[in-house]
Amino acid sequence: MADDKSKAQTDPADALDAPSGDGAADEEAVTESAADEATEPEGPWTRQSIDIPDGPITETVEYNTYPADRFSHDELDLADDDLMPMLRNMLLQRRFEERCRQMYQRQKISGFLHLYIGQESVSTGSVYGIRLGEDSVITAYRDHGIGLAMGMDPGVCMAELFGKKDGCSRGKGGSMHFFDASKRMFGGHAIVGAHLPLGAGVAFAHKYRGEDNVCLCFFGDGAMAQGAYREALNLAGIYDLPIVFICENNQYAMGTAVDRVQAEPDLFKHGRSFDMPCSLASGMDVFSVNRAVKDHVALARDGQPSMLEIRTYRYQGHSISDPAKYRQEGELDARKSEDAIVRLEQYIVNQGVAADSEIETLDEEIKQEVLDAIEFAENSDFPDDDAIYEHVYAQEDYPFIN
Amino acid sequence: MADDKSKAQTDPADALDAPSGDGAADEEAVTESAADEATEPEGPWTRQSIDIPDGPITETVEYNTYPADRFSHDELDLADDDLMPMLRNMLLQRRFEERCRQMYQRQKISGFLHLYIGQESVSTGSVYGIRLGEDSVITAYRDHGIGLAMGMDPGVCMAELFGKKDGCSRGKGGSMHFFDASKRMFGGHAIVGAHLPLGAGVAFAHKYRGEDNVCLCFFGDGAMAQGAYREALNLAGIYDLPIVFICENNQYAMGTAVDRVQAEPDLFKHGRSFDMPCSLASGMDVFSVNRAVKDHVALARDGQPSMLEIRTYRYQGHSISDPAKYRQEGELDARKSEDAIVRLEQYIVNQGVAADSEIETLDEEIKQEVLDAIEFAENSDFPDDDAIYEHVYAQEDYPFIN
Amino acid sequence: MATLQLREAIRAAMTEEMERDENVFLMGEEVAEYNGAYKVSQGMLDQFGPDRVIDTPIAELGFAGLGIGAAMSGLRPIIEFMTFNFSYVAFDQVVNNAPNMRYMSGGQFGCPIVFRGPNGAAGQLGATHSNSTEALYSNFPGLKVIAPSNPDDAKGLLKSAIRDDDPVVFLESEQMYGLKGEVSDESDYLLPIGKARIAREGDDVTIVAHSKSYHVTMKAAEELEKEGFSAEIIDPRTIKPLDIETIIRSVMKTNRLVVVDESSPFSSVASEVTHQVQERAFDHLDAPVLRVTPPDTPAPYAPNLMDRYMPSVEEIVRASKRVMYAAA
Amino acid sequence: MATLQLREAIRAAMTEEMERDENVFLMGEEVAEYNGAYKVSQGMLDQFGPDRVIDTPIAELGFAGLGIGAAMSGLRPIIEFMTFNFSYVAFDQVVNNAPNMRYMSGGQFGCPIVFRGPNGAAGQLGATHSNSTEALYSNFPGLKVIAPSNPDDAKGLLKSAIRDDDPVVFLESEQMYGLKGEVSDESDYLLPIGKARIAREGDDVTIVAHSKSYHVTMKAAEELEKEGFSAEIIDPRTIKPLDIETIIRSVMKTNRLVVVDESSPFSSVASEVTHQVQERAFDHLDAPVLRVTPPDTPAPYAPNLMDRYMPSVEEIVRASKRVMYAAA
Ligand SMILES: Cc1ncc(C[n+]2csc(CCOP(=O)(O)OP(=O)(O)O)c2C)c(N)n1
Ligand SMILES: Cc1ncc(C[n+]2csc(CCOP(=O)(O)OP(=O)(O)O)c2C)c(N)n1
Ligand SMILES: [Mg+2]
Ligand SMILES: [Mg+2]
Repeated sequence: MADDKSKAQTDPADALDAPSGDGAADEEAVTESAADEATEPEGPWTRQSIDIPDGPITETVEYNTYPADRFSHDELDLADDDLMPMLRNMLLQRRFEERCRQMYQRQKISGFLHLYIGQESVSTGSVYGIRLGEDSVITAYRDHGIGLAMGMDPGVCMAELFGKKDGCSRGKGGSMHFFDASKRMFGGHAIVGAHLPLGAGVAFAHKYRGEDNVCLCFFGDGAMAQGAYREALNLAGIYDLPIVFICENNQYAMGTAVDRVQAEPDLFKHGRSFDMPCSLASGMDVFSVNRAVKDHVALARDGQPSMLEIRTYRYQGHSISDPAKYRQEGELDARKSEDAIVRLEQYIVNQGVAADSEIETLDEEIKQEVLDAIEFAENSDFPDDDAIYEHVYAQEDYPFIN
Repeated sequence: MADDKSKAQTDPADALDAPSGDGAADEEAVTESAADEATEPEGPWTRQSIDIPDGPITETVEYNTYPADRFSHDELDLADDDLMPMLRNMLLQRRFEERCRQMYQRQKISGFLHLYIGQESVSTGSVYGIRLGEDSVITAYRDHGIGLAMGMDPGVCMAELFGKKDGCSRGKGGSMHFFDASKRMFGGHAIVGAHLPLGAGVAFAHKYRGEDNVCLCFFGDGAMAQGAYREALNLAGIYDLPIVFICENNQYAMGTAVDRVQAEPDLFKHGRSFDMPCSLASGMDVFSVNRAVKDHVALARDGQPSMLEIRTYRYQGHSISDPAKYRQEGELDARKSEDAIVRLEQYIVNQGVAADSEIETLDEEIKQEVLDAIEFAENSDFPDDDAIYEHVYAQEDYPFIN
Repeated sequence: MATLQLREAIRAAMTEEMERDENVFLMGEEVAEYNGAYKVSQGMLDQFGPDRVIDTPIAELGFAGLGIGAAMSGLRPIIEFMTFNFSYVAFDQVVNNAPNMRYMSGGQFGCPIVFRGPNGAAGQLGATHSNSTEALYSNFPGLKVIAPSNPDDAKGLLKSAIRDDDPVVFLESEQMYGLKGEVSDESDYLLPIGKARIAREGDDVTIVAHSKSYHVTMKAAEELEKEGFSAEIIDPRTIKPLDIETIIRSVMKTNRLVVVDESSPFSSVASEVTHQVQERAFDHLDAPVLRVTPPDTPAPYAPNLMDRYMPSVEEIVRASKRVMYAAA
Repeated sequence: MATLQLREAIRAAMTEEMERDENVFLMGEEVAEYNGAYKVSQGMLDQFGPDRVIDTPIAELGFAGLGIGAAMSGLRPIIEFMTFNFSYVAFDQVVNNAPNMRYMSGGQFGCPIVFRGPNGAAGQLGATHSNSTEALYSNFPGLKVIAPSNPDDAKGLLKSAIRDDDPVVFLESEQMYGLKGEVSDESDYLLPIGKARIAREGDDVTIVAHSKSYHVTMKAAEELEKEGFSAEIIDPRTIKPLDIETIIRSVMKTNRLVVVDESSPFSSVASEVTHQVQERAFDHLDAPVLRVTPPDTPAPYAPNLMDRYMPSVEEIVRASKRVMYAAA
């Protein structure tokens, strides 16, 4: 990481690189001074002191930031040729979900449907920061975006939404439960906060096996209120797990603004309670996300878990049935004016990598791909009735009652 | 609070008094600047910004400390006449528990028995910092000390340990479940961490009723690993509950040293994730505890919840069956050499408030009181067999099956 | 009699009790500003203000526990779980704290709290979002469990639950929130906890069914009627304590019993009804007690599988005929 | 045959499986440095090192979930709950994550994990510390539940559980950890999950009892024997899937059934056994199925009340005589 030394002076990567693996906090741990000595005998006992220092104890912490419009693609080791695929990756998510809404209205899709529109920079920027297929990803129920960004087949995804047997979860999971083992996409989880410990477990498995792969664990601002957040981060901290906890802070959990329900609404700071490096990135610029994720992934590969907050925004309601009346007037438009897809398109044109017309052609292609996905889903069958008993247990002859 | 302006220069109370109610952190909340304007319209929407500032964000936080040997009794508004009762309060706990151990060996007491010996300054210092009977207290299973410090009758407490009908919980709770509604002692709770939200609820009730009472919520270092900690503190933070969260950090949870299982072993700092004032006090000096609790209680009465870590030490094993082999050699003796009871005794003698002989007399009195308690417990009956069906429901004619 | 939706009846019960007793408050996710995820608490923030209708973070363990502490202090919290699936992250609070406080304190601290919200599968939401919790909560001494099937019962029982001095788990049904029904106009309408309702009289078979299953069962009774069988339908309304007397009386008449329960079957309320009935009316049973429940599998997403999953009219008819030894 | 304590048999099972398969690891509170709160894992840290025998903070939800994520990744975690009372703070992970992953992912992700530890009341520990969890966990599709009564079964079944590709809840008993018994010397001793054991043959009454209750029941059988009644005792060993065939065969012989279960009775495993038996062997039952369980109250502390609380020899004898219509 941080190969390019020509970046702006406050290179976040450098700060994250601090050898303590500890953001840049002045160490103030109140421990026995003996603990620092190399001669300290090994044992399960405490290194803490009961001698309380004269106060107050002062601590200064630094948090890296990744604002929008700060990084150019070559600073990110992205070639010119990477830009159109990156745009395609983002556009596919948006076009796919625009059709999802329509398919829901046509009752092809049922259950809950949570759209990711507006947040595509997070998925795409992240996927461009990992080794796809080797590193692992786990997320919450707003999972179409990351699934598609990871290269899951749009037809198979749409078939899942239709509840068809060719769906990525064989029609058993639905919108909230996209899984793809081959891509190391660990789902799609619908109990808020409950997948954070799972993410720690996936990272644990990487470490246990001696691989140098990492896990990206995504969750919403709302999930941060769950106790599971504390337990997962602490475990990652004490076991030095290769994981990046990524809060996609779109500022709302259903109708609840983050600053109404978090005593400390600067969510990135919460990682400090686990002695982790913490940063804040803009989700309005895929490059900012990508830089931040790359830096944090590098930490993870070194065995340093960390906390990354990405400020983003969802344009739609929480789910398809939410009119989103809780927003302030003008809020949505203000956020949309910072749209990450538009930003990338403009960047591509400004850099002379592609012309407007090429982008339009790309968009048309993608729209067709989504139509093809719908057709695939339409033509797929519903699962056989017996499928209800399949995939409950691995055991073939499990004696079901009833 | 902080009436006495003659204290040492780094008066912790003053720092806690900071009008932001926020330790002394430089505010760095990444919010829309509009949020600061008085003209901001009311509404459920977010005040957060998606404009990420150029980094790094630097934050400086101050934590107050309350070291041992720093406070004199008059600085704490304690009269000379308060000192012997304070000593009595601490000694009673110790003598009571020394007999508990014996009674357990004689099989008068069963189940789990967790002794508080070594931590008496925490209970006594705290009780001297609240309005007993109006303010509320809730704690974990290591609850004899605080119960006695609050003035629960030693005979009734011993009867509970014996499982007798005159016990404070009518023989239904045992060692881990001391309750006294009349003293607003809300228990005695044995699932680690699970009573922290209850404490928040007790504080909530105080606030809901418009009383200016507060709740002290005690828990161990081990409890801080539970997600419940996060949820309780965050709720207290957003609802401005009158509560002090007091971690009795005796450095071990059973055999597990706190620094082995907390990624950030400076536990007092964890309150920062809830934007709370945080302090660290010595549990080896009852005056330090008392000053700290008084300062934090004052905050709570002003609607500012806070986090207080008290470094203390348990001399016995975790429970009666634990040989405590996890300690480092010499550790226990080193801690004992700082014993808070001995410290107070010396202080009393040095101040000329009482002579050694008077202290000895007091001790003999207390020992007799404990023997009387045992006799009371012996003479009390076991509950009637029918008591098994009592206190399950308030409803008199509940139709039990079986 | 006014005609109310189930959600309106629940709201009316909460509103009346909050007007009557200022110790009652409502707390949960989205209950205030959003007017309720399923609009149950619509308008209540406006009426009672933010001190009594309180939005929470997504922290079920925390706010369930907060409610318990408040209840121990003498308040009467109504804790809304957005759905009871989410009560699992608060499980320890609901089952190990709320119902044990009175006992462990030797009667000093009660816990007058209501945990309420939608229970059971509500369409194609997947396995983690389709839990029926009545078997679990009824296993715990110290709790009461109520699961009404209509607006009138919901109102009368919720008011009683709020006034009850012990913790009550009050199970609603998302798919029934829009269901309309006549609700008593009585000025202070209370129904007793622990009393079943004979919803339909009949002679040939007794069918016990609560909540959503009750409605499927009523349809099954019509089908059976067409074939000449007369089913007696008992809606227990309260799961715990169970009004076993009423069920037994009916079985003594019909000599046959089917239990419909949309929970997973193993160690379920349906099993419990069977046990109690055969223990107390063994000689009156002319056939084994049968239950109609989902299969013992997680809930699927695909629409055809989900149809198959839920107890159906056909299954109830078939089970009823089996206990009547009637040709299928 | 070696004579082992229950804790040693469990340790032997874990040790053998960890030697055999490096994907197996043990995680929980105090399992490593402290050698186990109840010394079950004694010496395992020394043998396998801190990467495979792992101490945790008091964070059951967290480390249960971590185990599930690791299992989805192909490892085979053994998660020790210090007692199953504490599994309630991890409840959502155990019941809503572990058993649903295979289903919701359409078979892509399995969850080969064992949750184990002591279950049930263990003396005078009070209500929150005396929970028997078999009713709860057996209600959930996707889980298997095992509750052995002796060292041999514990060893053979735990080894099978660790190799099972699905989540298993393995319920031990603190009060039985010191119980000694013969354990097979077979080099790789596996017992099949889902097979009951006829522990004692008899003709007059069938008694089903698992874990600690099994031992009380064996004593009751001796008492009955003295009075001339011959009881057949079945230890189901596995609660889910339940070996109902074996129970039914026995009931067909004795025509009477008593179920002993130290869990709270309402919606319990005992209720389930009743339901399944009467459904399938209705015509063979000469008396109602009776159950012997604690009263439907929280567990008390006082020694006399606690004695009263637990299923006793007398209660089992009395219930057995009742189903035999024998004079009390
Ligand atoms: C434990 C739990 N409680 C409540 C819910 C209902 N619920 C589903 S999504 C959601 C909001 C989550 O918000 P956030 O984490 O910010 O994610 P976003 O929807 O913004 O992507 C809620 C409350 C749930 N699924 N799980
Ligand atoms: C949820 C839960 N997990 C585990 C336990 C078992 N247990 C009882 S006390 C204890 C240690 C608690 O340590 P700490 O919080 O530091 O309190 P201390 O004993 O030091 O006073 C443990 C692990 C429990 N009671 N509850
Ligand atoms: Mg959000
Ligand atoms: Mg401790």
